[in-house]
Amino acid sequence: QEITEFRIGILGGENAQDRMNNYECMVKYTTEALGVETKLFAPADYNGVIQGLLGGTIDMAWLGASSYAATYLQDPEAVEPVLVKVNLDGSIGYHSIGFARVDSGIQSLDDMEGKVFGFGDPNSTSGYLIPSIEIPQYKDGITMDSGDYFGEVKFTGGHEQTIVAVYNGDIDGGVTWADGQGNWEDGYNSGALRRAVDAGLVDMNELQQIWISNVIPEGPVVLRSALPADVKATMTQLVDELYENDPECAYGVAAGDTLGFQPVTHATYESIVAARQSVIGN
Amino acid sequence: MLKIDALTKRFGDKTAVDAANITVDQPTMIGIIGRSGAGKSTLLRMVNRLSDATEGSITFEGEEITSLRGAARRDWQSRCAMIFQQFNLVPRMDVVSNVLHGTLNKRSTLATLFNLYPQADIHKAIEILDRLGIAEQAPKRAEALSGGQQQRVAIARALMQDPKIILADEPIASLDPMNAQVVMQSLRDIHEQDGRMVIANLHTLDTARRYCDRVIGMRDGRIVFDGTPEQLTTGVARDIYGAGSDFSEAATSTEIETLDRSAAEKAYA
Amino acid sequence: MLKIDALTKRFGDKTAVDAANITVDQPTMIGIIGRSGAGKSTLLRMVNRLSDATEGSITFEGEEITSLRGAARRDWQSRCAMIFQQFNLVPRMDVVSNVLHGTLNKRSTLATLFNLYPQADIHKAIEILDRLGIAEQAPKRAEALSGGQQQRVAIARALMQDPKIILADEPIASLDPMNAQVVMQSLRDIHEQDGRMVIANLHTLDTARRYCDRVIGMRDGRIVFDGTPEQLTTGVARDIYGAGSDFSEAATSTEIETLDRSAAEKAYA
Amino acid sequence: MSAVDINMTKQYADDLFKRKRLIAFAIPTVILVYLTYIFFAFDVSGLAARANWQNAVTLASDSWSHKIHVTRDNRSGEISYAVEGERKGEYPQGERPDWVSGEEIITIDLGAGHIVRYLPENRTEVEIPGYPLIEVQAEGRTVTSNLPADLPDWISASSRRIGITTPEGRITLTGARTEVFNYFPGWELFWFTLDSPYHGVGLGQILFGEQIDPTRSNIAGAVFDWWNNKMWRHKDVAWAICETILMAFLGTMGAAMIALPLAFLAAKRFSPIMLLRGATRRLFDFVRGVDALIWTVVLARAFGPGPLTGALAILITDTGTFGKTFSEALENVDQKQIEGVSSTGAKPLQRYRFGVIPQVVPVLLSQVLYFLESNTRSATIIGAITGGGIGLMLTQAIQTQQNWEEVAYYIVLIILMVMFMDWLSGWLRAKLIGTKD
Amino acid sequence: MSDATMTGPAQSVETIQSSYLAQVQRRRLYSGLALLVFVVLMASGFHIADDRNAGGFWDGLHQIGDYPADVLSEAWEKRTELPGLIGKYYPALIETINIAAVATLIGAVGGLFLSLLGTRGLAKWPRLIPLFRRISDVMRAVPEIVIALVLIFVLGGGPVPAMIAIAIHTAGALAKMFSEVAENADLKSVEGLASTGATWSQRMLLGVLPQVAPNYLSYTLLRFEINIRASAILGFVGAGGLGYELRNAMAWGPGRFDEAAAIFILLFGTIVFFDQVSSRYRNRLTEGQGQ
Ligand SMILES: Nc1ncnc2c1ncn2[C@@H]1O[C@H](COP(=O)(O)OP(=O)(O)OP(=O)(O)O)[C@@H](O)[C@H]1O
Ligand SMILES: Nc1ncnc2c1ncn2[C@@H]1O[C@H](COP(=O)(O)OP(=O)(O)OP(=O)(O)O)[C@@H](O)[C@H]1O
Ligand SMILES: [Mg+2]
Ligand SMILES: [Mg+2]
Repeated sequence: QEITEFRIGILGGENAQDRMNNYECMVKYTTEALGVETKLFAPADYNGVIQGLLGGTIDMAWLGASSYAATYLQDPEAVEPVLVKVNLDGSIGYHSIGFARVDSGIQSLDDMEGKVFGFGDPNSTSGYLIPSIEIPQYKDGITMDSGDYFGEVKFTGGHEQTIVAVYNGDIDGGVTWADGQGNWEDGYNSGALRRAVDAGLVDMNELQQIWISNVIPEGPVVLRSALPADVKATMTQLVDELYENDPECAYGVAAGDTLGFQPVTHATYESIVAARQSVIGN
Repeated sequence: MLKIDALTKRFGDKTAVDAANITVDQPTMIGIIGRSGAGKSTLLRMVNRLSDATEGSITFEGEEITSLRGAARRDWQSRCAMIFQQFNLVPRMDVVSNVLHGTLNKRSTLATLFNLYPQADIHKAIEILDRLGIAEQAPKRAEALSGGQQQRVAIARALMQDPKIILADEPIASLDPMNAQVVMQSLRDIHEQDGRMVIANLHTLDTARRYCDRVIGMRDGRIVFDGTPEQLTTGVARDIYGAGSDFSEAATSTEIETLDRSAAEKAYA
Repeated sequence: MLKIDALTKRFGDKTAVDAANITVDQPTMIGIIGRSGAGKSTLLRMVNRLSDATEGSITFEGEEITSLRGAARRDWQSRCAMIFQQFNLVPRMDVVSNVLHGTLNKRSTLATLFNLYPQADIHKAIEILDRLGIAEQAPKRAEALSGGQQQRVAIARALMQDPKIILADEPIASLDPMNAQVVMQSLRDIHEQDGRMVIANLHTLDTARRYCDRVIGMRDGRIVFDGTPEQLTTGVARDIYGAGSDFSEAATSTEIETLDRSAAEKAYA
Repeated sequence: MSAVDINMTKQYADDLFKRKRLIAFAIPTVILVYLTYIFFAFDVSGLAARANWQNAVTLASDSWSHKIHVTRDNRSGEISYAVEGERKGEYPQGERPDWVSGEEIITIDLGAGHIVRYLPENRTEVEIPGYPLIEVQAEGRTVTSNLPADLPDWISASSRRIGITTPEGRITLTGARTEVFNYFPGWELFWFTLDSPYHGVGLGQILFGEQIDPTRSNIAGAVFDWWNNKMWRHKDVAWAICETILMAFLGTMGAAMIALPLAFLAAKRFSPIMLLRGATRRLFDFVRGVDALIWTVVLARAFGPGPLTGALAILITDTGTFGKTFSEALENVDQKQIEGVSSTGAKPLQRYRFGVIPQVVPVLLSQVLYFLESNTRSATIIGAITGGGIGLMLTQAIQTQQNWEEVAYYIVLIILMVMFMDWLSGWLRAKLIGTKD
Repeated sequence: MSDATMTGPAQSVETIQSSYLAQVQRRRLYSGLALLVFVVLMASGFHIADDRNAGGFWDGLHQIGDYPADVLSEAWEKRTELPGLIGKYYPALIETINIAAVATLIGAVGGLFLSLLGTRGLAKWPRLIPLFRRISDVMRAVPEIVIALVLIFVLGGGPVPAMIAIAIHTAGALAKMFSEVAENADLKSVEGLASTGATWSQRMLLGVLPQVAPNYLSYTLLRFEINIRASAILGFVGAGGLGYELRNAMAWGPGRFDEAAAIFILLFGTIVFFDQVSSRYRNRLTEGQGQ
């Protein structure tokens, strides 16, 4: 069994332009390792990558946990998780953060009653799946149905959009992801808030945290199951050793400081799959 | 009353009207004759201010006309009605509305938009139509009328303006002899009964002779004749039309008998 | 040569051609006259097999025509050229291409689809155009030509088929008298010089009289007259046209002098 | 006319005008009512409140200017200079902008007397004319300053972060770092990034001057560096534009080629079998009704992201549109020409070729060319969904909400691209059909 | 050449033959070349697109039905819920239609003014004709998505940015079509009105609009049809309405495919419905003209 090209999908939404550039070293290594042409694809949203993996038009991608669950639920045979990113402190998780404007007077979810609440992308783990399960557990009477506890529940389309929407006052509160380490004023050490601060998009003085989730496992790097075994092995090894061989490249691929990747299996994500199934139903 | 002084109009190189001088002291019915391209239409259009003069001036009752702009110009146009060869009505609208267009200058656009004409105006329009003998046509669309009827609607529109001067640019050129007669008679009546000045471009000598008090002849943009119909001899006419001795007056005639004769002649030619 | 036997065509209830019998022994120039709706076009269309006969038969040199199908029918059509009142050319193509359409039946489909004609055919087409006096128009688009020229292109297309019979359905009806004369003369020449049979529907008596050897009169689908031009008296003509005693031959005429006369008459009317 | 008659006519005219007035009032009233409904349904009043004009200003000024960041990392004390604060725009080691001076004390001159000084031990001084000197000290996570309690609206301050916005530039101070943004007009690094030897070199010198990079000739090197510019990525942009045009071209032409034979099946003249005709027409209606948007979604699963998917989506929808218009054109063909050709004994194919095609070609061609232009616009949007072409680049650049100069660049390119296609299709139309038909 | 034949002495048949043959050769060469260029463009274009696509054309062809099959089978399983879902998304549909309707309305008014101001013989300021023409060219060239995305940034999400974006494009597109009609309008009645001292707006209102109204209406209806599609697709990239719901429903994937199906049905039905209605009205409008 031979392959003629190798296609890597990049989750869009967060400046895929730069990601494309960041992945260029990865393309070089892959081409060397596999001896076939390597291409990058950045579909417009999470679903684009999911569909690509399901349709067999994308061979490898770094998914979010919920996106992986979506893929798994549609076709358990389609992809297999191989690696997961390790944070600087050795953990493999992050948090979903609920936040609102300081001047809105919203201190916690209690104040959000009747207000407009914003999710990100429906396939996002921290931007939709986890908060939609954990927020109703905050206290009795909270549901995520629009017009029930919250005045309205919206999808902004992505993390960046959520942050800007809250900052602009389009919505009263929203959720996004962060590692939960470091300072709130900096937008934590990494995550969507930090990127927004770095970009000069928001002033964290004007925002405050109103909710934080339990730890969410980082999404896996997945390979399409139908790939030849040797290709899978080569690629797994390549990504696994990327940090050791070229930290600069690993920084780009992992979108931030990392200790590299470690192997992972489907078992890690079973709870997420169950969660997704319970929220969306199947 | 009306004084046209060295009025000139140039289109590029071409001088369409060349230093025309006309003085009119009292309401008169004036016919302007001349062959095609002589500058008759251009002259009338300058008087109505549909086009600007290149040089010279027009003065009406002491008021300088040529320099009017914007609202003042439109006000002058409302006092100086114009009738066209092709009637220039709004064909898809009914006759009364077309007549009421004569009052547009007095109405705001908004009022026009909502058809807010005072009832008095509507009644007046119908009375004018009645005077011209076409009151029955009032509710019809203009395009449904015969040429002669349409021209009378145009005259009605002119009367609706209650103008001091009526300009008519070959008002009967697209009409058959029967209708031509009706239309010319209407203009003459208006002149006589209301005492309005009428200036009509005519392309036939006999019409000018028959209906006008004064005839002006133009050739190549210049006024080459200005006098009473009696002074308009065949020699003068030859001069105006720039024709040789083969010039036959009948060729420019539209009177009913003359026409038939000439058509028959042409058919045999 | 050509034998038409009890040929009938019905459209629903309407019998357009009613048991027509015509026998032609040698190449003749035949004119068919009759008023509008008499069935002239329908008859010719059946002969060319553009439409099917309801009953009866057509035989040409012993061959039964009415029953031909598919390729055999097309082969017959290629031997029996047709000229139409509206020329029926392809207006966006050049004149020579239009003439070359006369060879479509003989050439392979594939080559013609790409406009690939043998050089000999192209030369012949231009020679035919020259014979008809319009060789200079060869490279122009058909739509750029005058009506008379277009009809001559249609004749050229017919000649290109090298046909035994030329059918012409009111070939001069949309032409002015000058062009009508040129076109009829061309058809006559073709008949005389090439010895081809020509059958032409004509809507005027005098054309039929002047150019044809034999005239057939139709009325309401039936053949009511078949004879020489001399036999075609005014009485017979009245009968064919179903006209009363007010029938004047000039009314159907297109000859140049007659026309002028009638126009003059009309002008006096 | 008698007095009675004329009064009747007057009465009639009055009624006529009443009716006309009613209509004249009714139409605007209906529209007004509808717009009022929309005003509330779209929450336009709320919109005015929600609209963020600051964003509009940022967008407008960013789209024609760039900023240079001078950043001090308060932990390491390291100072970096970068265009737009991006890694790709960093000044090479040892270089810095000429409005920055000093070694121990870094003085940043923002112009018009606005001066920022990075002092040792994470202290910062900001000098703004007409305002007392601002002194800030960063310690660990907090910042302390001499700012009074009531602040002008261009300063925001808390114990953790201070932000100062002036017309000359922006300053943010947090415990972790101190940053100054200095704004300049123009698109910096549009030609060459800072690491290229050709940066800041005039055109004349590149063309005629002596060799700058010993390994490459000036022109080849300059073109290469420009083409591979990391900030503006001209190569990717060019490819994206080509991809977009390609989608439109393949989609439109493919659709025309498929629709033409099918249109014969749908035209009454040429397709005597009612059932077949009806089926073809319903097929056209179906693919057109489903719309490119949904086709894009359906096809993305089968073909994955990329220009082919977009092209196929356009192709399928337009097959329906073309099928409909082509078959209408075919039904309006002039029978005379067909008959003329048939009368010579032409075979069926020849009849279509000479009797039908010459008549319909101008209509079809102008349709196709018109769609080529409008599909270029569609391809921009479809690309944003399927992941291909300039549309994706634009949407993503907008999503980052900071690279407005890139957004402006893409917008200009897209407009030029569409205008070019408009011109091209008009030119082709004139060439192939003749200017006016 | 045609000049020569007109004026010069009659040419001999031979020269005509040879010059015609030369012309035919040339034409064959040109059309052959054009065909070749076209075929090469199509083939290489397809090849490039295929190459730059994630999945190949031939590999993907057999799974073209996968996604619809997934959606339809799930929708079929839950068919009893479909009517309820259609009801649930009905407001989104109304929003999409409203966006299209308002945009068409505003765009048509804008297009009307641009066309009148940019048409020779009608323009209020004849010297500014090129300016208004360029304005409408640019408005026509800007894809809706560009304006919509920028406006979403400034105004926040919702229907208004999409509405403005579509209205701007509509104004440009209609201005072009309108001015083609207006160019052929009969100016006699305009002049007649001018001679009575009517203002520009009165001349346009009474002299031009009655003439061009049927064509303008017909074009506006056609545009409405197009705008419904545009508004749906803009929803997909961030503005509100049915497109937004469709994108979310699709993102959820299995489990909510019944929702996707309901939205598909709504969208399809709406497009077909307005398409049919508007084409019937358009035919009637332009027919009335012939009489
Ligand atoms: N808009 C224009 N641009 C250029 N030349 C013009 C224009 N209008 C008129 N002319 C020229 O001015 C000359 C006078 O034209 P005008 O229409 O006044 O003649 P006329 O006496 O009314 O003739 P007719 O009997 O044909 O109406 C003509 O030579 C005409 O070609
Ligand atoms: N396709 C058709 N379907 C129904 N009736 C037809 C058809 N073609 C001709 N007819 C009828 O057959 C009759 C004869 O028509 P035909 O065209 O042969 O007359 P014609 O003598 O050529 O008249 P014209 O001088 O008007 O061309 C007419 O009454 C016509 O209405
Ligand atoms: Mg004149
Ligand atoms: Mg006939």
